[in-house]
Amino acid sequence: MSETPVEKYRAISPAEFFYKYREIAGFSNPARAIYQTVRELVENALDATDAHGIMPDIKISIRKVDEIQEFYRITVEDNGIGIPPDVVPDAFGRVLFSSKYVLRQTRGMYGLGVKMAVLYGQMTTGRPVEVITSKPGFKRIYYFKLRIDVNRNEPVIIERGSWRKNREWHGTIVSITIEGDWGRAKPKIKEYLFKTAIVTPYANIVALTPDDEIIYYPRIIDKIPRPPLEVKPHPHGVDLELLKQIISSHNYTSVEELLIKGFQSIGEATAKSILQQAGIDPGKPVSELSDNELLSLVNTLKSMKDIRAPSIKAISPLGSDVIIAGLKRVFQPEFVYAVSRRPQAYQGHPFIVEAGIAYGGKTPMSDDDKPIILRYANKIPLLYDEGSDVTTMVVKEDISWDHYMVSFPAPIAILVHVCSTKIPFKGVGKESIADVPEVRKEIKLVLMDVLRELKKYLSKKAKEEELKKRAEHLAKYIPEVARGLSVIVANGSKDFEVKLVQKLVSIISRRTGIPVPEIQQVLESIRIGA
Amino acid sequence: MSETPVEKYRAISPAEFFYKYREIAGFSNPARAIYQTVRELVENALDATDAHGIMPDIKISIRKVDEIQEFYRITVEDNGIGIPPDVVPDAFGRVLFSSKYVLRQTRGMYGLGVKMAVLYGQMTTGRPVEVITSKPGFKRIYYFKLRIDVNRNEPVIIERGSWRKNREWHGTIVSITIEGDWGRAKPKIKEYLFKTAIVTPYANIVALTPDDEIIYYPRIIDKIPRPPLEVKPHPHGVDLELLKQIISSHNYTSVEELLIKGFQSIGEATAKSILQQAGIDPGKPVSELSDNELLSLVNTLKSMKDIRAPSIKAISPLGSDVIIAGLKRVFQPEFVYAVSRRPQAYQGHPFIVEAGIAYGGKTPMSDDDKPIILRYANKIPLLYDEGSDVTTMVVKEDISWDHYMVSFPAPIAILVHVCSTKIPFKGVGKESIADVPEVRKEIKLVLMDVLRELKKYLSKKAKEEELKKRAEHLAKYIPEVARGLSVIVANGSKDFEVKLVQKLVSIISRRTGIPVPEIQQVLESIRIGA
Amino acid sequence: MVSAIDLEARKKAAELMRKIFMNIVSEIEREGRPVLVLPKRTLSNTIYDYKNKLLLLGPETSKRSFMDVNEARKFMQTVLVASIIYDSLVNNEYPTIRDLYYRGKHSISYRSGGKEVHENTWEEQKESDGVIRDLEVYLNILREELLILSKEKGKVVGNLVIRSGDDVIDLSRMGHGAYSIEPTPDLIEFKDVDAEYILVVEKDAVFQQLHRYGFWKKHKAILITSAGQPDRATRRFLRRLSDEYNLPVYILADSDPYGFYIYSVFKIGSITLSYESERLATPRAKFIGVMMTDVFGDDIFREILRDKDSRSRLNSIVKGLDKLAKKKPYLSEAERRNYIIKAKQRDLERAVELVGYDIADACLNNTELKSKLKKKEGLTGYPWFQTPEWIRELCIFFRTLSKLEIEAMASKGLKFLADHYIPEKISSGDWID
Amino acid sequence: MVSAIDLEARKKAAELMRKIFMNIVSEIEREGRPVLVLPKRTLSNTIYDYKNKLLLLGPETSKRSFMDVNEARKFMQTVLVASIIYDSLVNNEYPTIRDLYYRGKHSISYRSGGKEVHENTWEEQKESDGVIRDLEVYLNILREELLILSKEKGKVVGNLVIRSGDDVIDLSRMGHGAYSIEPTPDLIEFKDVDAEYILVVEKDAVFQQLHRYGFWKKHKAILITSAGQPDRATRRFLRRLSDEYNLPVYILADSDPYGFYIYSVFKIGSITLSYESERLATPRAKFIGVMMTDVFGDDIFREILRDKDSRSRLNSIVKGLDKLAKKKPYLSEAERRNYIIKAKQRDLERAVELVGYDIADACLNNTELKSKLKKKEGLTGYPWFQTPEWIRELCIFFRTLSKLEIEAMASKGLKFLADHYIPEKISSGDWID
Repeated sequence: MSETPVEKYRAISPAEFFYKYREIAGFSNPARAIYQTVRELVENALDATDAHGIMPDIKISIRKVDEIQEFYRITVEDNGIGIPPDVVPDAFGRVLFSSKYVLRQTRGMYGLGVKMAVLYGQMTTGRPVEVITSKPGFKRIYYFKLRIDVNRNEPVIIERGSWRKNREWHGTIVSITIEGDWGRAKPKIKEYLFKTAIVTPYANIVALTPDDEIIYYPRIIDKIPRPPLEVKPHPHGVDLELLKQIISSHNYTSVEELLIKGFQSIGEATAKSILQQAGIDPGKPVSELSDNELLSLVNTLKSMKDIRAPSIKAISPLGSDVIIAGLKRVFQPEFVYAVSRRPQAYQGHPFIVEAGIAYGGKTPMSDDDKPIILRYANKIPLLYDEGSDVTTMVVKEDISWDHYMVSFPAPIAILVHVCSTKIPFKGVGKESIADVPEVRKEIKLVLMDVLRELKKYLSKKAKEEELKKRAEHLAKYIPEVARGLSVIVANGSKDFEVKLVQKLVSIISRRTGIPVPEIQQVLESIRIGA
Repeated sequence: MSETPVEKYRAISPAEFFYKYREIAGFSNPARAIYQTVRELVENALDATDAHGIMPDIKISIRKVDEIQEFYRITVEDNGIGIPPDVVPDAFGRVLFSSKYVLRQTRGMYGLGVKMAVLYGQMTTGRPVEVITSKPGFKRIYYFKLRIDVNRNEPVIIERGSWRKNREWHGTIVSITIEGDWGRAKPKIKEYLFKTAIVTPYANIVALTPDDEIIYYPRIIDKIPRPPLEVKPHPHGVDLELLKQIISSHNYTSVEELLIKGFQSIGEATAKSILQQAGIDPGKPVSELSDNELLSLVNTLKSMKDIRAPSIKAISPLGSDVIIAGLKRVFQPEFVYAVSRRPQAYQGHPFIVEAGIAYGGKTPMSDDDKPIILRYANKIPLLYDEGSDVTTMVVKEDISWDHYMVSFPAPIAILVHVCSTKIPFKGVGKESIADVPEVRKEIKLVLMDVLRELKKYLSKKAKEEELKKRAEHLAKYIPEVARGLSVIVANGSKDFEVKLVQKLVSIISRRTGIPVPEIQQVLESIRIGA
Repeated sequence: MVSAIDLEARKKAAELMRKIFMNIVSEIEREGRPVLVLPKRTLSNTIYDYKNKLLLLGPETSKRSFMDVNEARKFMQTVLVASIIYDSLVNNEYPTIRDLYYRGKHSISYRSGGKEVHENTWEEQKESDGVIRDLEVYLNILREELLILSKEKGKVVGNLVIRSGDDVIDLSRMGHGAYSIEPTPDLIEFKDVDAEYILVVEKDAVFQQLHRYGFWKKHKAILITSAGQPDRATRRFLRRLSDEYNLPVYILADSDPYGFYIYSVFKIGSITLSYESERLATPRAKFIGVMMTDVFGDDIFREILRDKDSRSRLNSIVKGLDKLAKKKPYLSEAERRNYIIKAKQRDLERAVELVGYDIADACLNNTELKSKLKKKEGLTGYPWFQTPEWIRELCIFFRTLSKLEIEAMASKGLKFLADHYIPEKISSGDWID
Repeated sequence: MVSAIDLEARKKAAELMRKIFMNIVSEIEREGRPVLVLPKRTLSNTIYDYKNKLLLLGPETSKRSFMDVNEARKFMQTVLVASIIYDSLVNNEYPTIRDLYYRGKHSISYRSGGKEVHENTWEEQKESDGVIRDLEVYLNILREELLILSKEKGKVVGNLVIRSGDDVIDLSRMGHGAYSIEPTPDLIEFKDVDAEYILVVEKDAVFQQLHRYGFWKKHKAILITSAGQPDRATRRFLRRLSDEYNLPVYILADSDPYGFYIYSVFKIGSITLSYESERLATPRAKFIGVMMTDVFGDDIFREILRDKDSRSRLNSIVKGLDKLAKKKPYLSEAERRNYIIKAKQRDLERAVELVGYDIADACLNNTELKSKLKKKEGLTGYPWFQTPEWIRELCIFFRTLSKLEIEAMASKGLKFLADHYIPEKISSGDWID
């Protein structure tokens, strides 16, 4: 037997874990890291503004801050609700601390994002994160310089301070310095900002790049989507562990109360019917529920028919006005249309699918087999894995484009937005939506909605053109027919030919209702080649 | 402005986080969950045995335990080193507690696996994990029933006990009950066991499935790969955060001592040269290092040339004997060969590439464009994403198969094993290895090694056959030539034809050295068709 | 320098054209609806006359109104091509259909929405060819009678004296060469024939061999070759010769669906060009070989009939399969092995076209090919192949997936082919009608 | 029934074969090395004789030893095919090359390592055809003289009386039809010719038109068509007729690289079949049209020469480009537009084959096609196309990427073609030699 090591067991902090396995959050290399950092900060900025009814003003700056090394300082400023000063250290310096762990639609990945950026910064450049923030109504502006103690998963405050406000300013400014690869990240970051701009036409977004380029998307609409609200869990989305958590975090006396107060969509009657089916006494104290009873309760909740659909307060669709404004902002299309479907649910999660369509104008030509597809999940653009996204499947398999008078390539862009308290992402990367039948069906229906409108537009346009061409299509053949007939029956006599031309003009006019002068006009323009 | 929600910040425990985002660890649905659970337990069992020089005996049982619901109890027993009873609760009930957070080659994903299975079990079936374990030399066997307190990320001991050993037994038996989808998971689980059996010919593996099928791979070799040992970090793999961790977890007085004792591959001379280059006084107390000095030190360490390659003690290759035995065990090939390359390093991580080849026998026919590819990373079979794996690229792009006398389809399987303290996986799923130049080059070289041997074998075989055929190839045309010439010059006289045959036999024999009887024998077997 | 016969033919054709197109002109002059009404050249308007073994155009007509946007272009094209042909007739030209394409092709330009639009009278010869066909049915005349020439592959030798143009030609005095048939066979006058039958050989090389061997002299035959797919002139020549002298006609072609198809073209014509059939087809033509049963005998077919399922499916299509005369093969097992060629996918598809999908499905036992043929399901085949004799031939083909060229018969010896195979088959009536 | 001429030819050929193969037999009898030595039929052993304008086989030989495993099969095949031909000669058979393939194809079975191995004497006709070619050079005789027949497309009419077989035939008395040339033209005897030149027309349909129009009577010409790519008999017929009566030969073909290639086959032959050239080629043949300069005039070429780079590259290949006589086009701008067809990739590749890559590269200005042609780099073209006249033609082709069919000239009017274009070009010497 060879030398054997002793097993050394140890616990590591969440910060250390994510530091070790940073690829989980997308920080796998300098190019991805800079892209991910911009994204996290922009999405936090939007969540701090539009989710609270504030018209966003977002300023982004990416600057190279070291002459030799590829160190970039990324600063994002918003005019949002700010962060309470007592929360700032944890919000930026403690992994698994977030405002996003509630049942409500938010942007962002697992609530990890900004902390991962801070960790990545301190491991590559050693520079701390800097935060300036103030809430509306506060008299002072607060300033922090922080790093994360990886072993303890605790914020370390390096510097803090505050000053009085001179003007009514509120919002947050975050600066993080990381090692990045701007050259490789640039196209993705620009694509990200472009696609974000489409769904935030109510936001001013300005970005300054290391190449000294200014990217500016001015606000063009004054309407903000309704913000999402936190809701209780829906019975269809429950599992055993979740049920136990609900029980342990509240003081419900009876099982009946647990059901009515702990969940949405359950009233007294429903609660009774559930408990009867699960074989549990409604008055039974929660604490006395056996494991088997809990399991039975979960199964009954999950499979209960006739329950109200999940509340949609928690989700925040863009709305057709916003989508239309967004598409206009970037494509100035000749035709644009958008639709929000009514809410639906899958596995206890409410969701809404919306779509927009842009045709013509500055909309670029699509590929040979499908339109330009702009995919969004909870207002976040999806940039990767288009091929495996359910929207792509619907576009390629479920829609008869011919039927809508569309043949590719065409100057068509479609936008599809799925919003939900839980998006059925495919894979950990969260870059494409899985083929869930309920979602697929809605995407198909919403696309059919917008395409019906497109078809109306296209067929009206086609009809007008067709009418104009009718006269031409008949008149253009008159000279040839007259000449030919004259050759056969009159030795090619020119006089006879002229006579036939006049007769044919008058026949056409009489039979089709096209006025003689219009036919004559075409006739005069005709030239017969050799 | 519409109603806006109040931001509720809260911290969640690692257990709660991974419970919420279980797809990160591969527990995305019941089919994946049962596969992942089997895999985690089998890999822990192997780590507890072969990594400690013990010939593994692994028993796996998957049983359906509920008549209506798809609940499966997965039990895996090993004869390994066991787990100290005081560690058991944390090892199974605390997320981010593991023996795998050291610099040493282990199987498994992020050290999360078994806890995820426990979490998944308690959320779907509510059943606790059961653990029976004893270490070698212990007098008693210990028994635990555990669940995880998700909010606190703490084990909850439901039951515990111990009894005296009747016989010298050591090892661990773990049972977890989860909701699964055996029907869909079955082919993947069988493939996993098959591929695991190939690289563990020194293990007895027996599995009992819900279909009452017994899968049995008996041990066929008594040799175990050298176990991996923990090592210190290599300078090329350092980053700022890691450096700070090394400093804070030890009491090094001077920077020089930090370098020599905190890292592998640094002696006194190297330490001095590093510090000179970084512009730091070797005697400077560690605690007095400024942020800029730390950054400069990291950069110098990372870019330092002429440093000893990373130690390979931490990695554990299979060795050619094990690979050959494994390939024989499943394919009974007519030719088999294997090679372990010498260690190499990428980004401060040592790695070894090994390959084996099996030809003929029961090796199945390959595809039309490549051999059967068996991919392994740190002894774990990679089952998904073959198309994007670097080995597949090498096989398709870097190897001229013609040169090795191979044309597909062919009964050829190649096995490639990459082992390292850090495998450069592509994506979070850890199912394929990325195209890292250093690794690609080694894979190419090792495949060329084994293919050279295959070519020798194939060309020897071909040469023997060629010699035998020479006589045939000349003799077979004699009758036709004799007949034809007789027609032209002798009116087809049979006598003349016979005479020519004799003359031609004797000419061939004289010119080529093939004995007359051998030519005659061929001649007699010839039949001329119509 | 042009023959008197040609001049007369021109005059006749020009008059016909003028007469018919005058109707259109009159309609225009009285401001009516200028419409061309012509028999529909579609499959659905094709009728197979079982009694006379002819394809006929049915009663359906199609109208081309100059008033209809979708038909105006075709109307124009028809007048255009007619005017060029008329012009050629009166100017002693001999256009080919390719010439007509070139002569008629020109651009028509006009302004539309401020832009100059160019349109060509036609783009491809396919288009002008279709219009010429329309004109043939519209005028009820063959294009050859309009003095439209085409390339001509057909050759003939034998005891036959003809007048062509201003010459009288003795086709038994062609030496080793042959007489190449003219593109306008209706202008030929048959002066004297001394033959018992006409043998049509698909392949030129086999024609050369039989000719050189003196076959036609020895067996009192007229020897014709189409050198592959027969062209219109060869078909018309054969039809006239056999009609006017009441001569039996035997077709010798490869034993494969293409050979069968060539026989079919001679005998009936193309189902999509049925309007030609009445004048170009030779309904009395018989397929003398090479038959599948000459190669394999009839054992294979008997075996197919022993299968209950196949038997009942075949019987549901045609009666009398059991009453077929026994057939011995002309080839030995070993010869067969060397001469047979594996059928290709397109042979198979051609065979299904001839005899219909159901028979293929009943006789094929290669499952892979069977599934490939699925797409042909619904094809019913040509009525004249729905006879017990032909079904036997095709069933053997489907079962063996083999074909055989005439050359293979010649390889057995030219004597065999010329003095044994052909005469014996003719004298014993071993052909398919 | 077989002609006396044939019987004599058979006797001569059989004797030659016996004599030559006796050498091999003697070698075997004295137990030496049975080896066939024959001129190499490779490109590298092909010599172009600039003076006589002929392709000749060079001095290299290849050996086929029966002792060599790699050559034994070819040796066997050569003896096999020779024995079948010999057998046919003495038995009055007229095999085709397809017959020879069938007759020689059989299996050779033997036991090897306990298993029965089957090998066929050959698999495809390509194989036996190659062996027949070997035999032709080995015996230094044309296959036609071995009484091997083939299909034959060539036709002829004109003031020409021939003896073929036992008949004397007047080719001016063929009516609207024509005389189809026999496959063994060496056995023809020319009795009487009254013509000033021979016009060879690539396309059968154009031949029919000119014939019908009375062209050959009016212009005292012999009219021949090859109906596409000329076969061997047509080529041999033309060669003999022009040689024996010292008649000029003009080739009329499409104005495209395929038309030029057909001219080239008549004049010189195929570079890969150079052994045929000495007897089948007609070096005096001239390309009368349709020339690119007939279509476009020479403005385009002058423009190319104005480009310094193109000019110097072309001059480095051939001298005298500046001294070319001026050329006026025969087509108007409008006619050109309607008649011209766009060249395809394979036209382009054929053109490069004729004239070489360097000239294509100097004259093409379509960059996309240029890059597609890159793979042809290194092709040097045929020596007989490396003349100023031909380079002008091909340069215009490369620059315009256009082609034109003879039919287009006929479309301008058969009168134009027959009474203007052809006579004018002949009388003014407007051809390419």
